[in-house]
Amino acid sequence: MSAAWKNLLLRHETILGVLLVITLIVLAFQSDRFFTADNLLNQGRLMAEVGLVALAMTFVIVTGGIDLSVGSILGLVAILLGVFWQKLGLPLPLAMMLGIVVGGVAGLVNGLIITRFGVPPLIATLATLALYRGLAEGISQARSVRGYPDWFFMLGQGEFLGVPVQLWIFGLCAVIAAVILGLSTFGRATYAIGSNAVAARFSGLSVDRSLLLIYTASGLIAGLAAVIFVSRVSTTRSDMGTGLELDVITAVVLGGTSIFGGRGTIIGTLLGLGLMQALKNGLALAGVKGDGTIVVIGAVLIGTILISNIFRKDADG
Amino acid sequence: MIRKTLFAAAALAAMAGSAFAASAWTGGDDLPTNPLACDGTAGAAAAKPYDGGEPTGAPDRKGKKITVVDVPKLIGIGYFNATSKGIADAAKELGNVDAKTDGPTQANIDQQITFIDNYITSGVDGILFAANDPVAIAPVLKKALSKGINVVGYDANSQPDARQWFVNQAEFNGIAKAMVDNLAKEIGEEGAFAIVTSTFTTPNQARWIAEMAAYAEKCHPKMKWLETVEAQEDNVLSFNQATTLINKYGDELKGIFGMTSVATPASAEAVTQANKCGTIAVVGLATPNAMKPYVEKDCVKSVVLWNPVDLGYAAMQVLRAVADGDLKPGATSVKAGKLGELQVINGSEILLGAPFVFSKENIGQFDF
Amino acid sequence: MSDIALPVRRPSSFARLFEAYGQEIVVLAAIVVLFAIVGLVNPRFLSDTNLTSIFSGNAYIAVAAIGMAMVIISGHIDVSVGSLIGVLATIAGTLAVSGYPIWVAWLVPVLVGIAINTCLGALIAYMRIPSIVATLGMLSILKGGLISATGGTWITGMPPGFFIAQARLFGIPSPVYFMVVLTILVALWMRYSATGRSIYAVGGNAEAARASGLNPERTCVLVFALHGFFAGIAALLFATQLQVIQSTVPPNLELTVITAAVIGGVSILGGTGTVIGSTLAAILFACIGSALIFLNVSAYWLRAVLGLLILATVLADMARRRRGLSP
Amino acid sequence: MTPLVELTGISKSFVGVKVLDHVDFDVRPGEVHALLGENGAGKSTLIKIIAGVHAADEGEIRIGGEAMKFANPGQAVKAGIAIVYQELLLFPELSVAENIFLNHAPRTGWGGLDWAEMRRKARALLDDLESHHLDVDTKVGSLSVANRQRIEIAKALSQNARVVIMDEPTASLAEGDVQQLMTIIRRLRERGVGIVYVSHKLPEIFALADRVTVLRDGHYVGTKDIKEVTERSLVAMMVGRSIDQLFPKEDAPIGKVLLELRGVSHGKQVRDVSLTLRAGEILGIAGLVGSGRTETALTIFGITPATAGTILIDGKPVQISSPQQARDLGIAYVPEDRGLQGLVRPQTIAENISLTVLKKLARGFIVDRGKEDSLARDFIKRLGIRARGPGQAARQLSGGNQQKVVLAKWLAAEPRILIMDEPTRGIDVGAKSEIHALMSKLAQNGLAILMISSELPEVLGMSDRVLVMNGGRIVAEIARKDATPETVGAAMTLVQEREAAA
Repeated sequence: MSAAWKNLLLRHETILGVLLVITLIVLAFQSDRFFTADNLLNQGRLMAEVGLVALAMTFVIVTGGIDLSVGSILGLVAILLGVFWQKLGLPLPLAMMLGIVVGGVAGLVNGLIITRFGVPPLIATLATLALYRGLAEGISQARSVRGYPDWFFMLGQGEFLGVPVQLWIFGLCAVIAAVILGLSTFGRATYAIGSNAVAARFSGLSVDRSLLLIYTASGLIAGLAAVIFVSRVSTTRSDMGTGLELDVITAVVLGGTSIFGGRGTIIGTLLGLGLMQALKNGLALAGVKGDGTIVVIGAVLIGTILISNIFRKDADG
Repeated sequence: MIRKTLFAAAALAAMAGSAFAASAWTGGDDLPTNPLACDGTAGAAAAKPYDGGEPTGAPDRKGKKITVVDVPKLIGIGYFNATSKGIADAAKELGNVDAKTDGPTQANIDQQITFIDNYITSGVDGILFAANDPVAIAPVLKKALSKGINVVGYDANSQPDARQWFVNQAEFNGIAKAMVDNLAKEIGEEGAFAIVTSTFTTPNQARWIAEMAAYAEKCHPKMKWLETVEAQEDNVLSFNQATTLINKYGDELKGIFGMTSVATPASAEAVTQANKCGTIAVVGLATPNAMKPYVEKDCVKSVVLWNPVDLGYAAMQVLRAVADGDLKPGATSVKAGKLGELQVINGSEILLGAPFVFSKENIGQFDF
Repeated sequence: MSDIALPVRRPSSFARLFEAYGQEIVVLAAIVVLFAIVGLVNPRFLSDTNLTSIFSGNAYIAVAAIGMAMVIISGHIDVSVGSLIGVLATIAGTLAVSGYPIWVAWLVPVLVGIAINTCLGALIAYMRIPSIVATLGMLSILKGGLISATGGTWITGMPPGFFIAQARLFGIPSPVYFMVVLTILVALWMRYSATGRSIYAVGGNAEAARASGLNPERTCVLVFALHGFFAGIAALLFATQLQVIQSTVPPNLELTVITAAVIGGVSILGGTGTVIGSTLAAILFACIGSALIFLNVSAYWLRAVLGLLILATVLADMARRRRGLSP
Repeated sequence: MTPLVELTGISKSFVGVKVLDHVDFDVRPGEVHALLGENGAGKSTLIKIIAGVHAADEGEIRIGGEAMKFANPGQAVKAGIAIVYQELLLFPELSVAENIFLNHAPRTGWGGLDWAEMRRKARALLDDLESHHLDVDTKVGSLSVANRQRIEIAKALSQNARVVIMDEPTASLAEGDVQQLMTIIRRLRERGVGIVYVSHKLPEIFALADRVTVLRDGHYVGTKDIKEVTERSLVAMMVGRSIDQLFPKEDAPIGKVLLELRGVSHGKQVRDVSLTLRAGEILGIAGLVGSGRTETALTIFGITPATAGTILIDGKPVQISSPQQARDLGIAYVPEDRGLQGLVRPQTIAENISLTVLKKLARGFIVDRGKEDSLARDFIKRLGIRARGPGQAARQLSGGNQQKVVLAKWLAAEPRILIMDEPTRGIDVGAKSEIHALMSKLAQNGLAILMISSELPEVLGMSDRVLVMNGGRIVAEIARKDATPETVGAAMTLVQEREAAA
């Protein structure tokens, strides 16, 4: 077996892919309702928001950073969407755009705190996690906004060619993200920054600008996810997206992105997402309760990274 | 450029914030209120036609064994443990129901929706739910109906057309009246009080607070509301918040409303540890077991609650009746096992009864 | 050439103190200012009952933050501490209710905390799993496992002697003693003992520490074991504060504990910080929580204000460090 | 006389690759034993085996005549072996005294640390090393490299080391500090300490060593008394071939002025620097570490933009406030710290080389992998980079080849002005001469090269002109024909003495 083949086989993504296939087979045997197009599409609908945010989070973690504030940004944008539309009387499409823009601004603020003041991303976004959620609560005054027009629900509840609309959006974003991270100059710069930010800067890459862009994108995507979320659940509440960041980070890390930066792929993140959602859904269908599922996901997270570490140790020597 | 954007965003946020008018008491919602008469005479409730939904293509389940899943707002708190127990009791009694409870560990709409969605796929015959958000949960419940699943709510309602029936533990205005009347009795018509709630976004609590504000204004206009604080569903935080209220207002504070089964015992504990038993009254919603130590020590005189075990029991009975085809739109009452005949109100709601006030005399008889 | 004695610049003692304990001083100053302002607005804020509740009601956070500070100083992080405290509190309550002697109910959770976190530390040290990943997994396992095991039933009816956190000595509640004594002991230990210094060394530069004959893996396991000990004590204070134990995971506790450690000056990059800072920060949080109610800050905006304050502290710290860098 | 440490027949393999093959080595009391070899020859592995970091697969280690096996570095320390690493392993947040006594601090009766004793002993050790100016309570993070090295040596002495291993101790020291270090080493030798001295710098070895052992590709080549060898014969032993000229600067036509600095300043590190650099010229900058050499380069390269003065390219004033701008103006900078500033070590050779020209390699915004690959292949051939291929990770290469990758990265950007900061630091002799040859060729092709180096022979051998910096200023300009170790050295130290006297 050639070294290249061996390398490919021992990649985290390959291990994860095999694990995912095994999981799918086992779960399919556990419940005959699991492996149906209907169920799988529906699971896609449910994971679209986490998935979208995970795409941007992959970039963030590849640079060696982290963004804990995404769940709060989602809540803030959801609230503002409702407020812009209902209280300020803006047309709904404009309110949607504005909401997403606010998400981008929130991400930009994260980026500015991190690049301009040199605050470690974990701390910076820990602070904005509280701040953005607080703004959402303060602005909403705990009121929810309801009664959106029917066309708006197309985004979160509708279908296009038999596939949930948000799955199309997610798929499109995933392809774009995969191309950018894997093939583009910007992706290259992202990896270089995550592996060695100083060397990247000394090579004439604009490190700060790249980081700003990535954190802004993370906010924008969280904003987009918020709009889809509101459309899916037909209402706006300030506690939306609570704890989202942990799900997202779990998926990304499960997907083989190194928390220290420099390593990770969109394919890996997609596999990680798939495995997580398959476990949640499949175990529920197989009769395991929600709390048991949480335990399994935690164990799978540790186990996968452990296996991957052991293989990598062998490969590196 | 960046600065301008930020400034614009801040301005926009401020505008948005001020766009909301403040309601009477912090923590209430902005839906219309319907306070009961001060003397307790029942208002003339206009008879409403059935406004619930109907499952499509439901098979004939009469007398057949059915699987039912109960998805409460969250699992792991005393209140929903009690409803879950009631559901299990009823299932056992009926003998032809296979019921289980499963749900999120935090009161999170998204997770609750995911749970229900998974159970629809797994092919249950009936779903019982307590909604974290009446609107957000509607699409997934409608989906359940469209798959021929019987859907019945309890504790916290959804939009009426998204489920068949809702078992109402007590009407909001009824709870509000019981709470405010009991506190007024203890602290007098001019006493000042504060509220400890879970979060301002929890629909039931927000509804109660709004109804309480309306009722107090109508019937006890001189009572003084001081402040509402949030304490999640967290024991120690509730205790700390209540303690801070006691410290802040000193002698001015005469009473505390606990709006959740977590906040009420924690507030009682705070009063006990501050040695204010007898000077600060605690009235609230709570389960009897958690309140026994305080009621027995005379620190808390009245605990308002329906019996959540009965609530779960009734919900299960109603679901069985619907599945059997015994409860049809337009019915005015339903048989609910040991609870007897329950009344239908508001078109598609089934009333459990008037809220129950636990006191030192009767609290020992309950164990949940 | 070495005859020329170079003048040694000896900075003033305050400058030295500030260099060594800058963040601690900032946090302490924030507490003092807060007390002054809120005390002026509403003197009841300074009443002994309120001070007592500020200090004792949140002491468990400070105790947990001691362990967290050590973990972060050693270059790791633990996001599972909230779940661990929930599990340990439940164990304590269950044992007490089941009729075991009270000292067993006190001791076992601490031992279990040490055991669980020792495993966690071993996983991180010897299996090379990044601590955030390992503890993220542990968070799920503990949280899910707790609910599976207990179904979320509340625990009541513990024997009266169990409530250690409600005991008072000279009018001061016992949690305050726990907080103060543990903080001072650990601060001294970290500052002056060989093992304590090795934690800073490992967190500052693990490879260098290894080459100096220290054993970073063992240090990591030790730190997590100690962290488990403090989580156990925190769980005891948490469990015995009230008559009822909620056998669930306290929401967002891990974030509060991490934030306390970090605001207290413990660098997330490892190698710096003190537990005095983390305890002061925990007290600051308790003060802010109480002060916002006293200042009639609209409850809706409470969390936003808290977030702003955290951000301000972090930025002030960054500014101070920058100034420290340039000569 | 029994050797302090004696190794016989030591072999060691990593993942099937033999890095040491039956190597013998010994250190006697009171001698400096130099260990020589190109990078990858196995020097680091050998000293790590002595220090107990690695265990040998085969062979025997005797300490003071007794066979020993070290399971960890701690045991080696106990046996009296201390190592001063190339990358100094100190803890920036701990004080000087703590760093010295980490892990073996004096204890009080009840087991706590005896801080007073620790500070007193640290003081005594530092005084012994003529380092009276170091305060034992300062945090190490604020000290210079030379001072940190003294602390490492003090640390070794504090452990009663009988054998001190020094891995490239002068790699990051300026000339003056090197002299002081040598004084310290000679003093240790007088006390009977055995010293293992690993260095690439032949003059130092001739100045210090008593014996020298040469390794090549993991094989033991031989141990010689220093009096038996010459520079040339040592190099021949190391590379297995003879190198005729170490610093082969060839004449190149000097063209027009490409870069000019007029009164450029940045903070206190760069003060009023004026210089000109012409096409085809190699301009050497000599000076001590901290004299402002690297800082000037960083200012030209836009990392620390100038706060005063003008930079002119082709006679036109330009603003350079970021490395991107510098690159776009045709300036390249091969940095001092290869590992930190030069390479993205986990990435492949191709990915490293393409970093500066990503935009040019891209079709639209997608990187053209084919072009990238052929670019890397081209440079691997042109610069003689010894690697499996463009897909090999940069971290797996030897120091010299890593440096070539960094150089390739910047040559890919087709610069007209090349700044090279310590171009051959920590590189073996063979690769060093290759890089020097490359520099000559580049100059001949019309590139203007600004070279910063701490090695005087390199500065003298390669430069057309030499600038000497001190205290952020240029204090002397010396033409090639006048540049001798004496003139340049005098310019560097004269000022220092003047400042010290002031």
